[in-house]
Amino acid sequence: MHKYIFRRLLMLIPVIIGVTFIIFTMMYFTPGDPAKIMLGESAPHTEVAKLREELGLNDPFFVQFGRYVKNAVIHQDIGRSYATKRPVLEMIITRFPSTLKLAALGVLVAVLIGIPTGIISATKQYSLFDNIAMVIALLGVSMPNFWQGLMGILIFSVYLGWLPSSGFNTPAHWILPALTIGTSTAAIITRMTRSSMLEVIRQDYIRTARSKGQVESKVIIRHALKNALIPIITVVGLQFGYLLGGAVLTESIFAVPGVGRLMVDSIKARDFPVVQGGVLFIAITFSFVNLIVDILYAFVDPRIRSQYK
Amino acid sequence: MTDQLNVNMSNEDIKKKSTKKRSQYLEVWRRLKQNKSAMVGLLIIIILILSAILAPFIAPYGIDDQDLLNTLQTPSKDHWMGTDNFGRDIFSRIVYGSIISLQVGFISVGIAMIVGGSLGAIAGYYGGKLDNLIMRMMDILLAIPSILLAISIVAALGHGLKNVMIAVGISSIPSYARIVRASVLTLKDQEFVEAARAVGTNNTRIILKHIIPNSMAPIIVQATLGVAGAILSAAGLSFIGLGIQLPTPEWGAMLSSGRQFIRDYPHMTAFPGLAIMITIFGLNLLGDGLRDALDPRLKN
Amino acid sequence: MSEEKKLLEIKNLNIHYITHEGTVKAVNDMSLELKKGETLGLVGETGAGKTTTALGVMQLIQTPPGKILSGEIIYDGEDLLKKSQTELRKIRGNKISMIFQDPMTSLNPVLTVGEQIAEVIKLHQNVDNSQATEKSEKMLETVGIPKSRSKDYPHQFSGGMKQRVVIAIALACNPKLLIADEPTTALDVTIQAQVMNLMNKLKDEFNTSMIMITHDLGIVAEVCDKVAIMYAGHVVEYTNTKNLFTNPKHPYTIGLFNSIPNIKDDEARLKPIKGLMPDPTNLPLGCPFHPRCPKAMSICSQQEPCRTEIYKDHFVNCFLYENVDNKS
Amino acid sequence: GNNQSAPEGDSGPGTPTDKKDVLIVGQGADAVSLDPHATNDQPSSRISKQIYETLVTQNEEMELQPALAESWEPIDDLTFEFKLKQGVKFHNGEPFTSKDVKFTLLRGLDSPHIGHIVGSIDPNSIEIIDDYTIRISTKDPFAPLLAHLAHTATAILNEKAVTEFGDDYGQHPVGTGPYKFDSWVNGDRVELVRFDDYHGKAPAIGKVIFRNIPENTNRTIELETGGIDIAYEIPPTDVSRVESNPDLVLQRNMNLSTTYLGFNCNKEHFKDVRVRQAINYAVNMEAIVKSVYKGVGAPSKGPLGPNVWASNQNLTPYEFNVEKAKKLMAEAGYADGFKTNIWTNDNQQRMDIAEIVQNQLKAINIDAEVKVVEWGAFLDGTTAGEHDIFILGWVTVTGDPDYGLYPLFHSSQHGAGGNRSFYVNEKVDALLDQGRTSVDPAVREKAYIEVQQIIKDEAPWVFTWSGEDLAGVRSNVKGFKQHPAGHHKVYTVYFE
Amino acid sequence: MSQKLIEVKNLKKYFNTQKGLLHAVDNVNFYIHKGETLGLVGESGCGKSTTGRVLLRLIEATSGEVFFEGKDILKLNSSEIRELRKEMQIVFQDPFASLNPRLSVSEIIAEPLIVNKIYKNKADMNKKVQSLMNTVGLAQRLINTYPHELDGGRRQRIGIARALALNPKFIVQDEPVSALDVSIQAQILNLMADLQQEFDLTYLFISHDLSVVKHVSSRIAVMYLGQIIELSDYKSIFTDPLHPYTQALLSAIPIPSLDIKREKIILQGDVPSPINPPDGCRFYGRCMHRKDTCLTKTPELKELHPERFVACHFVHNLGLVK
Ligand SMILES: Nc1ncnc2c1ncn2[C@@H]1O[C@H](COP(=O)(O)OP(=O)(O)OP(=O)(O)O)[C@@H](O)[C@H]1O
Ligand SMILES: Nc1ncnc2c1ncn2[C@@H]1O[C@H](COP(=O)(O)OP(=O)(O)OP(=O)(O)O)[C@@H](O)[C@H]1O
Ligand SMILES: [Mg+2]
Ligand SMILES: [Mg+2]
Repeated sequence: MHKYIFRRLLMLIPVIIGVTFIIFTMMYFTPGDPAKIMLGESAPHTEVAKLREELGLNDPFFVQFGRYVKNAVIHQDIGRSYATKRPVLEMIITRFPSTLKLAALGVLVAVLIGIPTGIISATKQYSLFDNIAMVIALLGVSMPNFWQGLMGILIFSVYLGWLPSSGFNTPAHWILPALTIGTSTAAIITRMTRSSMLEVIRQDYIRTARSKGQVESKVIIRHALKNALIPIITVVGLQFGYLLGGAVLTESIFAVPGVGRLMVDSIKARDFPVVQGGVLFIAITFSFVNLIVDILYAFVDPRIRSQYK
Repeated sequence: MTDQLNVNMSNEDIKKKSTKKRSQYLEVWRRLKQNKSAMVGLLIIIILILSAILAPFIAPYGIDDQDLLNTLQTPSKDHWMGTDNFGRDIFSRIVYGSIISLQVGFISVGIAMIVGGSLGAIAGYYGGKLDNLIMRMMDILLAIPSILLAISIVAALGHGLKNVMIAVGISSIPSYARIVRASVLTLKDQEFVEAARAVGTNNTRIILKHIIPNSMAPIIVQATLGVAGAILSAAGLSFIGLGIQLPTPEWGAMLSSGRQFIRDYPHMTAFPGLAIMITIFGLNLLGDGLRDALDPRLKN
Repeated sequence: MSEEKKLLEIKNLNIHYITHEGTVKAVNDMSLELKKGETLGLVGETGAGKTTTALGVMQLIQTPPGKILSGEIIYDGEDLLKKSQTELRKIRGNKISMIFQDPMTSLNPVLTVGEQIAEVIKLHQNVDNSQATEKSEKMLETVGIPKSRSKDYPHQFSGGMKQRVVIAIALACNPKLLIADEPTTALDVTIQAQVMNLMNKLKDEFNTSMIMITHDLGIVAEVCDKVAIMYAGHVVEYTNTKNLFTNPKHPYTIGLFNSIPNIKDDEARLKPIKGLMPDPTNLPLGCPFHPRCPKAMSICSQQEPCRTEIYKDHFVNCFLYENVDNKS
Repeated sequence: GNNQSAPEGDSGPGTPTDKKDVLIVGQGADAVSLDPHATNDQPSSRISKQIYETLVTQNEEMELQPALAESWEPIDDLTFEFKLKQGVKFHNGEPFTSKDVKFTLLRGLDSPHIGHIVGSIDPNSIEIIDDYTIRISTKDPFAPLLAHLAHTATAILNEKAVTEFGDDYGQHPVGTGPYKFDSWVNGDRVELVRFDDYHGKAPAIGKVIFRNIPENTNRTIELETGGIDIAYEIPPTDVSRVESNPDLVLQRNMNLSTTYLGFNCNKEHFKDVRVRQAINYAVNMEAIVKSVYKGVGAPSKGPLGPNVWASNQNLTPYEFNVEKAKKLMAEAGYADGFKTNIWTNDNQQRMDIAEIVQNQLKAINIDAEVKVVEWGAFLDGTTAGEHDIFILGWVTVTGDPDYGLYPLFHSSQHGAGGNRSFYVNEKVDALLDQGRTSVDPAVREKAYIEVQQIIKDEAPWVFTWSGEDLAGVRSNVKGFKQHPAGHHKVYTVYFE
Repeated sequence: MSQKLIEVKNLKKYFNTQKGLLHAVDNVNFYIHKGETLGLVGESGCGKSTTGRVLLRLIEATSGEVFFEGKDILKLNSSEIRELRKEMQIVFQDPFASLNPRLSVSEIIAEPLIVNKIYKNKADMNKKVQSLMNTVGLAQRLINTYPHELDGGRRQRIGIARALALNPKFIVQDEPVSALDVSIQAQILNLMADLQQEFDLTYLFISHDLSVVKHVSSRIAVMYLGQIIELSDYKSIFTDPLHPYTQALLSAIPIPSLDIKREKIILQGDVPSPINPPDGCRFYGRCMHRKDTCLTKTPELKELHPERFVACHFVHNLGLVK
């Protein structure tokens, strides 16, 4: 297992190098001059040139890239934001807890809604419950997130006055954003749970369990669910990974100081170091989530467990 | 010499079968037809496509008939869905918008499917280093936030339908590559592929003729769902100001420009929101139905 | 046949699968009986309805699409079809057990084999966890697997061992009736021999009655006391093993024997049954075998033959024998 | 440090508050840096304003008033002498002296961010007379110097603090202002606390929080639900909602900003003044502003907003007259119109304007394509002159016409400098130079009035909209007044 | 009968797997006479299919030589292999999996003709397809049907027609009937015997069903864990099996007859893993005659009598040989 984890982490290296290079190239060739953006519409040429010099933007591409890699590798320094002058790492790390909380809560909501609904839907395939659950789930997927968020604010903050409308520092603040993310993710999880369960309950070993005289609820929970869990874990992990990259729209609607908005703002401001660092961070968290998902597989499925040895 | 008898036997049987459906796709269609919700989905999509084609005949007004004296009217007889902040008829814009949204959906999925599909097929079929290289590239692409991709593309190529489609398309390449690769991996060891090789078929033909057609099922499903996703992504891009050229009536852009009026004039967001929802709903119903119809194990 | 006590009696059983493609008449008007300690072979080609019969007895037919239309399944004097789910659950795995065709898929991949055996013990016997574990380990040893492996998962076992685990599950509660659905088809010959050997031993040890489902007449010859030959959902011939092998009567049975390459003598050509199994959703009128039957008569395509007892304990569903005097 | 503040006013509606000692202000973006030399954005300035002080300041009527400098007098055309206030302390305990002033100005001169504010000062001539007297000279005569020294970008820093924090100074600001920096949750909020050693009148409220609430609608909602006490930049659509709410007060003040539609005078079609005028006639700006801004602000009468000094509000605007426009187009040889484009960034109001203008130009056969261009690319493109027509805004922060005209119309400022219409007019150049260098206000005023007339006639722009600041304030908040430059003081605020 | 069409020498095929090197085929030697059928039997996973595939170069051998009409086909380049495909063909076990479900019957049968550009015009090709269908007993009416509409027996006929399309000399039959019901199996076996006669074909017939192999083969090779342990004419294998494994295998077949009551040899244990197999005799663990030597020394396949090969150290000592 340790070896396996180590190998996986090793595989991160080419991805990190690739991501770094590609982002660097992309940012370099994307129109929009960080100096001009920072100085705004009123900046004289001389000042722009001065700032470009200061930021090292006048150097050729490979010199800039080389400098970045050198600093990152030798000094473990991924630079400071052009705009705020803060260390990039610090900026990301201060933003990350909100994003993590939002992602975790959203996924939690989604799992709590999605898995039971999916199970019931599958065991009662084509029943009224199944149909209604599927329609609701589909509506959940279909509703644009930002719209749902705004509606949530209007209903729960403005008309009912139950919940605060924005910000993210007390549990009351977490509810709406988590629900916004949770419901749309729940839809995906419901559907995955349902189809995965449907597949599993047709398996021979479920028939074996029934032939032992096992009660239906136990057949479902003990025998079917655990087998159906792999694809469910996969989507949960995938969604969680995406959310860790920042749910930009939800973040901006609820004024959550998360990674997603930092990224968008930095991209718009051509704050290269932050973008670069942010993408790396996201790539790495994503890989970690994948790794955790794979380790979870091993917990759930002994066949996979034995492969990792 | 051979047991000719067999051939003549159960003729009725064969006749019945051969007058039945010819291809597997027809078989799938037959199964799909029995799925009511999939048919509802299909109906929605057909209506959308029709309204997209017939927009000039359906829409009572043009897309950019501004009337600054009659802005933000709530739904009425003249304007079924009211007017927007420029006094334009929202219903007409939604009808015209279906062309745009469907275009965004289908073309960006098309881009992703062709590029991603080819990469996935190559990676899966040839395996080894090439596979590793392509899939690591996909990992990298996956790591790049789609918004960054979109901003870069939009910044480089400008706003507009085409570029939004490219942006959305590129960012979903990896998922198609993965799906195709996975199904190619299972297919390439199938005996019929080996049989093709045994009679001298070359790799290109094997991929094109024997593997791709058989991996269509998951791709089709992913594509229907992907069209929905693409429409939502485009709407999301509009929301952060990276949408489509004005005054093109793209639903996402309509939704996001109505956002400032959401409290007083919710109809400005409600109708485009609803249009998006219904479309995606339809596509999802269809996609789910296709998944069931294409998967013989789920058949009963 | 009726002096001894009957353990199981199937009377006029009809099971259909109702699907979009049409209705599959999987089991038609089936009547069979089984005494204590006896082994009944159920033989037939793919789709003949063997598994459906077995699942019918277990009351495990997937509904929908399956449906038991009519008939009685009398076990120990009581009709299983009239029992509630709760009552049935007490019987399943306890009094009647089933071994499924494919050991590779019959075991739950995420539970240890020990857990899977212990489960059935806990369900039907009043034991606590540790006793159940102990019993399950004993059961493993009974089927020739060291108890140290009870904490292993199915994928760590070979096919033969898995099938032995399945047998252990089936026999864990000393069932009175064991239904084995092609228990060795998925196994290699030498392994098959091991497993069959084991089953015979255990059957004798526990004095279990058995329904052995197979398409292999060789296995029938080895283990069965009597045999029902099935074709397209119908029992076409039903007799004891000796009669079947020495004096097969139904044209289908005869065709089956002729189709098998003979390991003893050389023959240049096989004599196959012509044609194919009929479409299960669209069985021919009359005798289902008549389109393939070398001795078909005109009546065969019009009427269904009835069960005829041509000798004592030798039943055939065929017009060739309907008018023959029973005693002759 | 945000935990202790949470129960006080931020935990949503319904939290009982005994004695309110926290003021929460919502604005649309987070500060970038609290180092005045490292940035020049409004959200940062709004916070810096509470932390720092400048030598002189402008009150809400844009009148110059003493701040850290008690008095000043011109020594010659180039030089001012400032007498500094004594007994002023920085937040880190250091005393404020003329050394800090010199240090600050030199540092500012080095920074590219505020070059346009301090650029005129001659770095070699900053002369410390004694601890509380300092002379500052410009390279050339520069009339608006005092107004520039009132800009938050010239706020006085403490040398020790700056060197101590180095690169991190932006997160550890030290000023002489009434509030001192307490904490900053990146992307979310900046918290300030009362500075007890403040040399002026101590603020009534102990703590101020600036929250970042990017969605306009949400800021209003937060204000309504009591989540914040003051909301900056209330969107036009919420005006009536805030006004009609008895718990809220809407403060409306014309500010120093203007929005305009500019022509790229280098482009074939727009070299011809008749075409520019034709478009001025063809566009119904009155209606556009009404529809886009919903009665907020006012249609612009000229290049400068009404409260900029020497703004010429007597220009006769181009009336909406399609016939006249058509005639001019025909005269210019474009009776059949032409194809052009309108660049805007993704600002909602500007996009709206573009959309309507595009529609209205159809009447004179101009087929304009709206190009919504992402901000970075917009700056690049307009600097390089790739655009035909563009929509942009300007804030004359200093309230001095030099700041509001020179960069935009002087031919030396083409492209990045601000003159994105690539307008050239020698007369204008001369008058702008005169306005900049002359110390006589009357001479200056005359020059500027004339320049504005020329600009109106030559029509490099379609004057569009003079901005108005809308701040929503909860009715128990008193003592708040908006500043035309946008950086409102909150240290005068108290609760009732 | 004496001309060798195929000769295999020291053939090895190892697969790299996660757990180690899998010795699927390990040093196999045999030859096939022109016009005969060599049966290859053995338990699941013993390397039968791999052997067949390596012969056709559908997978590449690890080492060894395969002579087809005297030339070593393992040394051919890819264009020469294409030529070879016309001479050597294969029929697969699973008549469902081996047919592309998206192609119609005629397309499947025409595939070899198309890719090898046998016919210039379509009409000729269609004629050939029709005649092939006739040959294998498929009605013309089925020309446009798809595999899933047909039963297993007909599907297998399609597979056979495809194999015959290029007029091969040699066909590997990889368990062509094991997926079929007995009554259909007999039809296909008869068909293959007829075709062999008509076209003078040589077969390598792979199966795990001994009675089928016996019925079709002239000589039979028994494989165990990647190695051939006995090879002989079909009669002697059954009347006089030499290798302990062959003996056990034969005794294990259930015979559908009540007359013969045999003593069954029940082996202990399972087939060991082919991954990194130990030195020595691979049957050691299950053999009832095992001795210490078997553990260290790998028995060679030796020709005891002409055409009678066995790989066991103790054939003589055990008194197994008459
Ligand atoms: N769940 C089901 N839905 C529809 N039809 C079914 C179902 N299960 C079985 N059948 C049909 O019922 C008939 C009898 O099937 P059954 O499984 O009992 O046959 P069998 O004799 O066990 O065959 P095999 O030897 O292949 O196991 C077949 O035609 C089969 O296709
Ligand atoms: N592509 C492959 N990669 C790795 N291992 C393989 C591959 N193909 C076959 N093997 C392994 O090689 C061994 C021999 O396989 P092969 O298919 O030749 O056996 P077989 O005798 O044909 O068995 P069966 O009767 O099950 O068809 C098996 O252990 C199998 O798992
Ligand atoms: Mg069965
Ligand atoms: Mg094989």
